[in-house]
Amino acid sequence: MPTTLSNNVLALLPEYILTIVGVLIMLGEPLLPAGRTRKPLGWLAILGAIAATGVSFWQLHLGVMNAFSDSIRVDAYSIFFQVVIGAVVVISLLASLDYFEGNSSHAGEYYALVCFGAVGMMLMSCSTELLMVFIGLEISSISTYIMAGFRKGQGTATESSLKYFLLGSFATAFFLYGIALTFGATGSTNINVVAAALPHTNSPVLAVLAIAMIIIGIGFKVSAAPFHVWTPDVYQGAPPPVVGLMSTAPKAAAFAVLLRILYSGYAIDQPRWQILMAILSVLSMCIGNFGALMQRDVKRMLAYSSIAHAGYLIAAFTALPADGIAAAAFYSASYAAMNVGAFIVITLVSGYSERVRTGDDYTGLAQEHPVLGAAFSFFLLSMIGIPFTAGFFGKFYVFTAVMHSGHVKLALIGLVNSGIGCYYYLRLITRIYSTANATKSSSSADFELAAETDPALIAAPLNFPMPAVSLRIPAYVALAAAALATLALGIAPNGVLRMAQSAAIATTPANAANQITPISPSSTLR
Amino acid sequence: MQLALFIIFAVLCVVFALNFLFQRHPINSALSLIVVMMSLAVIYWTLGAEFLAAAQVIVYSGAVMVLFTFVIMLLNAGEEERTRGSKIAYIVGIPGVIAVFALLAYTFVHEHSTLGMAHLGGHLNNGVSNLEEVSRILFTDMLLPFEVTSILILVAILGAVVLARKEH
Amino acid sequence: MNVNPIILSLILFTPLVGAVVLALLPDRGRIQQWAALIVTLITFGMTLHLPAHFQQAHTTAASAFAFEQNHLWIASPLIHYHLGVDGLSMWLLVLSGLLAPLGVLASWNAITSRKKLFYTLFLLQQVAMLGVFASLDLFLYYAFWELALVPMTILIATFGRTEKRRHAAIKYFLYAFIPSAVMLIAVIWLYVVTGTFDVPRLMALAAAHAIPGSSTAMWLASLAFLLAFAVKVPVFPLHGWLSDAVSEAPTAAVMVLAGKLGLYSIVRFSFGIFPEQSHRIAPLMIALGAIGIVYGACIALVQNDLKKLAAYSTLGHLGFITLGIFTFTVNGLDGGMYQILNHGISGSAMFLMMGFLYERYGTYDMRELGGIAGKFPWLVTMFVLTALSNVGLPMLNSFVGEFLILSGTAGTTLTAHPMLWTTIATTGVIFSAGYLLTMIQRTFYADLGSTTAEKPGWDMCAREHVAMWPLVILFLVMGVASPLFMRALDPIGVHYAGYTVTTESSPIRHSESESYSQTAMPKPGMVSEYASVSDTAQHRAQVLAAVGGAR
Amino acid sequence: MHLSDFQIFLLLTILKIVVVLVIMLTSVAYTVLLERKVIGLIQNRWGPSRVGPFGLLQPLVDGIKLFLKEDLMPMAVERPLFVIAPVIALSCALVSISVVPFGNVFTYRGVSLFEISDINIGLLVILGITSIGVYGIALSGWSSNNKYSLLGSLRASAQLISYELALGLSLVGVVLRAGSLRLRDIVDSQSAHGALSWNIFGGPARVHGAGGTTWAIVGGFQILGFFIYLMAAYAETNRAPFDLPEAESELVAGYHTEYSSMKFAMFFMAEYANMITVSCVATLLFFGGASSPLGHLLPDNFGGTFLSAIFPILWFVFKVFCFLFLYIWVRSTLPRFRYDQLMSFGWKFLLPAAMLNIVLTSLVLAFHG
Amino acid sequence: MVPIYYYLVLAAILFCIGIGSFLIKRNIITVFMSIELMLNAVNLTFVAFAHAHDNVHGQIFVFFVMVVAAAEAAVGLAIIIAIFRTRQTLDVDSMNLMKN
Repeated sequence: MPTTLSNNVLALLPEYILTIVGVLIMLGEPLLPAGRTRKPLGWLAILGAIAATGVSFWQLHLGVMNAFSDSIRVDAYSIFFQVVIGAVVVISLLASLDYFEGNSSHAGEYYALVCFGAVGMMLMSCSTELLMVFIGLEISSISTYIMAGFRKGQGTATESSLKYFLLGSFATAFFLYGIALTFGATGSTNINVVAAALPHTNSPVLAVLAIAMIIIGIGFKVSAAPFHVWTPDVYQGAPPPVVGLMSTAPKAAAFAVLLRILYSGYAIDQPRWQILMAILSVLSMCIGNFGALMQRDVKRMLAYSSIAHAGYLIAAFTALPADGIAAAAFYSASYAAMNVGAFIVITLVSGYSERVRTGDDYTGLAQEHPVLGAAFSFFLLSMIGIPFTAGFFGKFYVFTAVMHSGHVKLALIGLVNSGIGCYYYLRLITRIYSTANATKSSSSADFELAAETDPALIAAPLNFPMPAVSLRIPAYVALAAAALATLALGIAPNGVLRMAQSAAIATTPANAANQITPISPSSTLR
Repeated sequence: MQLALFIIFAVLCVVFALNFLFQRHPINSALSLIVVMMSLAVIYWTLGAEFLAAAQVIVYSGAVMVLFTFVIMLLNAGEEERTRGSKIAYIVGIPGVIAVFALLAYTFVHEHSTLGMAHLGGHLNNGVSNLEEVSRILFTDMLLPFEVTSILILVAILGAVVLARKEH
Repeated sequence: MNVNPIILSLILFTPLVGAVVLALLPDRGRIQQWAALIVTLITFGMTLHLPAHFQQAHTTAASAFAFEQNHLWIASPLIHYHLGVDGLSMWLLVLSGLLAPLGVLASWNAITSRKKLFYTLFLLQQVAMLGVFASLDLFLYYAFWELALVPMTILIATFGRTEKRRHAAIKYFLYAFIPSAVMLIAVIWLYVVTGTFDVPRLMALAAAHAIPGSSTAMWLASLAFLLAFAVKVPVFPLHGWLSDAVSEAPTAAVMVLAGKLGLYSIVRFSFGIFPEQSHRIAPLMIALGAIGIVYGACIALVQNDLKKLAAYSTLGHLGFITLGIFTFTVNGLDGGMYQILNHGISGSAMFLMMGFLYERYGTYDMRELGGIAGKFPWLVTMFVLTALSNVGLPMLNSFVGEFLILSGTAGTTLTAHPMLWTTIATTGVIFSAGYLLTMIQRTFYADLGSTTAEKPGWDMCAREHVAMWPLVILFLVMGVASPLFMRALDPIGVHYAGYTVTTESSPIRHSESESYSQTAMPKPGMVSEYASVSDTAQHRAQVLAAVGGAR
Repeated sequence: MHLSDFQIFLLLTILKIVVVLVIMLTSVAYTVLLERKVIGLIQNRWGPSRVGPFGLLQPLVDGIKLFLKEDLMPMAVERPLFVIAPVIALSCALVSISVVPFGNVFTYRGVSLFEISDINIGLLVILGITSIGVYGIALSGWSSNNKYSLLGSLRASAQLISYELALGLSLVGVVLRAGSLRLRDIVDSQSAHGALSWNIFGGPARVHGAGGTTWAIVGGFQILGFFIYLMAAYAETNRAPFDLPEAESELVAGYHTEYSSMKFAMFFMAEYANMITVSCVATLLFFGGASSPLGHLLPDNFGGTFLSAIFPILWFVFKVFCFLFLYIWVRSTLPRFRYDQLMSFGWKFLLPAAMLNIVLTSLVLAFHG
Repeated sequence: MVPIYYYLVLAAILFCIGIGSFLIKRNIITVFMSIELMLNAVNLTFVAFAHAHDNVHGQIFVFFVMVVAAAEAAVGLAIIIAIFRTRQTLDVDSMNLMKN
């Protein structure tokens, strides 16, 4: 019962569940005979993730919990991100159940890695101790590095894993340097203590440098330009369900961390980091959108698009605390919904060996698979920001927050960018809905292209049997869930919005909360 | 005494770090790095972090870098070539690096008065050991990170096994 | 049972539910067609409820809008699900309701494959259009406004006539989307300074000069609005997407492609929320409208392709309407609004007829047609009637609108040379008669064309009669019994025309004319100037102070 | 001449280093002889017997031979690394002895005489230096540019890394008991009751406490830890039965195939120096170091100041000698492991066993003080 | 007595050499090693600050960084081995399968 259990147990209950499930899967993997299906382990992971998400949601009733000598703070804010992460994990697991089936001899480890990675991300979102943040970040990063290279027979996959790994670790060093400077400026690595100590610090310049370093480090993780160089290659090479996961959940966690560090730790320096974030935002939006315009490969295009979306999200950092946090939280949820959905479609369309890669290959998708075509278009439309989708409301909310703090120029750049950005999404949508060109045999063309980009595919092109569609019901369930979430966040965002707003209030420092109230007529008119 | 130690080992660090940078053969780079790490261990010791000094030797020089040399030997990595890409890196990288360094150094020099001086062994030492304090905090304030690290290591083991194992 | 409070929601949701049902129904035989027809007919039936009960609802409702429905949708930011209609939007709803079944009938045989996709998107398109006309919340309106782009784009991309369809679709989307994105900034800005998305409230604030923004900001916001609308109309220099989209889009889509949405939005939002700025920019818009008339007509004269001709003729007609509404005279406004409806009907009829021709001969090229007048009397009769309606023959519908617009233009005080513009516009009428009659001549009366000689063709079948007769009847009814419709439109015209008129002669109050004269026409660079100003906290404080003062 | 404390410290330290080095190198030489003799005896032959009485001068002659031989440098080697590798190996082997306390505390002007330095993380220093020793082997194999050498050194590195874990973990029990990483403290913690209080053993002893004299359980019961340590240490020193890196039959001679003369001698000496270090550590950690097994049966100041300083050293040397003998005995008795056996033994048996040992020890300590 | 900032500047030098070699080096393993160098520089910063603040937390942070670096090294080298198996090269510039 809540009253009898200590906070140390209650606060981290979701993480405990996922850890236990991960360990169970690890133990189960060697027990299953070599040729047998790993699906039971997958289902176990899904159940665990659902349980963790549910428990995390339930924690909302327990109020704010501090645990482990204040290194953990479970409040509406952390729960919001944990639920997002949990949901993404559940959906990605559903989508990958059949993906690795028969293709990989160690699918069990994949499920375990997902669980552990989720633990890391959840810890990131609820930690107030930078050391804990760092370790959570590393857990999530390392597990995603591994997952990115899971199809190690393919040259592109290992390459993607390598690039992700090298640049991720590089970023980690910057992040750590930032923490070190924070420690130097304040003598502590606990965000609350840092916030309290900053006004009296003797070395404010160190603090500013620390912010810059931390922003660079996290900027890499969330693939904000100019720290985005890894993103296209990694997204292109990694297995699509993994990309769906790693482009959303770790990003949400990283944003959770960044929001917490900046808004509650470095609240006093907001004028300084706000400028940095504005620059980062503009760069990300522009580079993301213009980069995406030039891509042929769909995953690569979505990689650039994710850079652009990171830019929109970062724009929220220029807003006033309550607005900005709520907007960023909401946007990360909506981005998670649509991006995971898009990558589930790619998973289903391209299969394990990924012979469907470029936009050309998607021509006529709507004729062959009307559901997949419609779903893909829907997600892409959401990314454009068409009303009644998550993407639109997210963007709207972010830019309302931005305008609310008076940064009209930034909002203008952002929305014009989203206007430009619609071109490449639309190009794909129109391809999906046009009829496949009858003269070229689709599969052979795809194969040539795949061979051109991936020599490893020539060696064993047809060894991977495509599972029949009927076998992939879990993936379709996941797809439906993602689509529903995208729609729901666009049409009835009230619940999530309220959660995001309470999350924002939970993490804004008390003095700021008095000055700022959420966007509403009362605040603007009185 | 401390200044002498610092100067000797700082110079060692920098020289071998530069050697690391300019050596073409990975194994030479690795060895230079080991020297840097060992020198850092001494510097840690002069700053009163003897536990870290030992850990630095055991973990970094004794485990991590052994792993590196091991892999270099296993894969028989040869000398690296200077390619077009690296020229670009020179042109773009070096000014950037100098800028970063200038920024950092400026900040530190600017703040030097607030940072104070270092004493051999430090206040932490008090003639005995700060091991006790380190371990106490490790098992009280920092208990959770300590425990969670086990998950990290588990993940790393899992990953190493998954990635390095040959597919049947 | 009194359905007045929910009728608008019913109208909106019927096609939406229909679209879902269609998506679930199998794509076999004619199931999709029939289902779509039934849904659109039901919707049309319901829209007819509006004019039937408009007076009654209007007198009972306190506000200027009838059939209002207002629910809280999202608490923060404060967004309402607010529907309601006035005369203009009511008639536009009815018009959209009417055109939908006709569109289905037009596509009956034209669309042979992927029918499910077609009709689902068609219904979604209708939802979006109805939503645009019925929304009274700026956010809701914007949502529908942008949503309207999507089904149309996919329709063009999928069912376009030639290989250029994807190009045309993307062009259409980009043209409309980017200005809309800028408009969103203005929408958000309005919300930030006023704290509401509610259109009636915003209009009231505007009327009281109580929108707290600097005049530069207001100018930029109004321009953002106007630009988005003008592209959608399209007004003369912004019509780049029109001819491609029109010539690619299938008949049913092209019937609703241009005109209504943009013009309605100008009248409702540009005039409603930015009356002063609209007045200031009126001379430019009048000029553009007039140029558009002549330009469209001239280009149309030299076209060989029927669809292209129709596209430029559309441009001309829309220029007419732009001209009319920006005169800010009662006549001009009434005529303009009336002409929006007329153009919806006449233009659609034109496209329908062209679609029928295309079904028979598979071409829009006038050089290949010709010589079928004798063979198919019904076809030619209907076509000629439609063309005459478009030309603006007295007794037919367009005449009323065009006449009112011309008289309004002649009477406007917003431009220095009203008679010049009137003359130019009148020339346009003559031009339009020229190219339309040439078209009739070339298509039906000249020597037998290559295609018409080859393919047998047929006279109008029952389905086509069913599709055309309502329109033809409306030509006559609207031409003869215009007060029937005008009764609902007139108050709006009077309202806008009378907005700033303190004395009949001057539309701009003297007290304000001075400050206006200081506010020059905005330069392109002003966007950034404004933004940099607004970046400062000082500016924000000013805005807030102004807001506080306003309350 | 008047010397300051610091100068005394410096002089004495240098003196200690020189003395310890000389003793160490001599013992290395004679350990070799001992090995040859013992193995000879076990194999029913004489061993070296020609040079000097019982072949006692054999090591000297061997040394001279190695010293005077031509120093061959193969063409294809990586010269600097080839030269530096044996240096690393030998110096690491020799340095680790510097923290070992050979006898009881016996100070002259604040400088403890029977150990070179008394560092509060002495155990970690030994572990650290041992782990650095890997480089000697790894680099020698790689720089030789010879596939047998490379294979040998790869094997050796892998083996060393693997067994270092078990080795380190096996010592945790001892550290837990002593509550310190200083070797002197660890020795002190097991010197109260003679052999009974040694970490390896344990049993009832009379304890003089505040509440009078009572019987209590003393000692560490670290016999599991000890055996794990022993096995891991054998592997660490590449000694039989874990001497795969230099398996003559498979790899010619492993990593030092290409070495000759002094450089070879360095490896040779390093191996035996390592053996001595390992024996020292085993003595210190599990067998009470320099303390007598008799405990208080002999009075503390038995034999006056001088003898009471010498006796512990003798005890220490005796214990170390026993371990060295054990080394040789094992070598001559047990066959060599296969490589996969070696690895699975290390990872699947030693490591879990070491962890078990830690868990058990901490449980006992938690519940029993 | 040495000013703390000496240590910090030393750390900055090492960190920047790390960045530089990350960018310049062409062998994957060396690139990876430059990250280790950067981490070491950060560690030195931590230790120096811990000394300046007389606060042992900084040292604990370093301890964790070491653990993490070790874990990272294990995974990273596994990745490098995997890539060597498929590509037979360790040159960073040849990691360009995905450039369009």
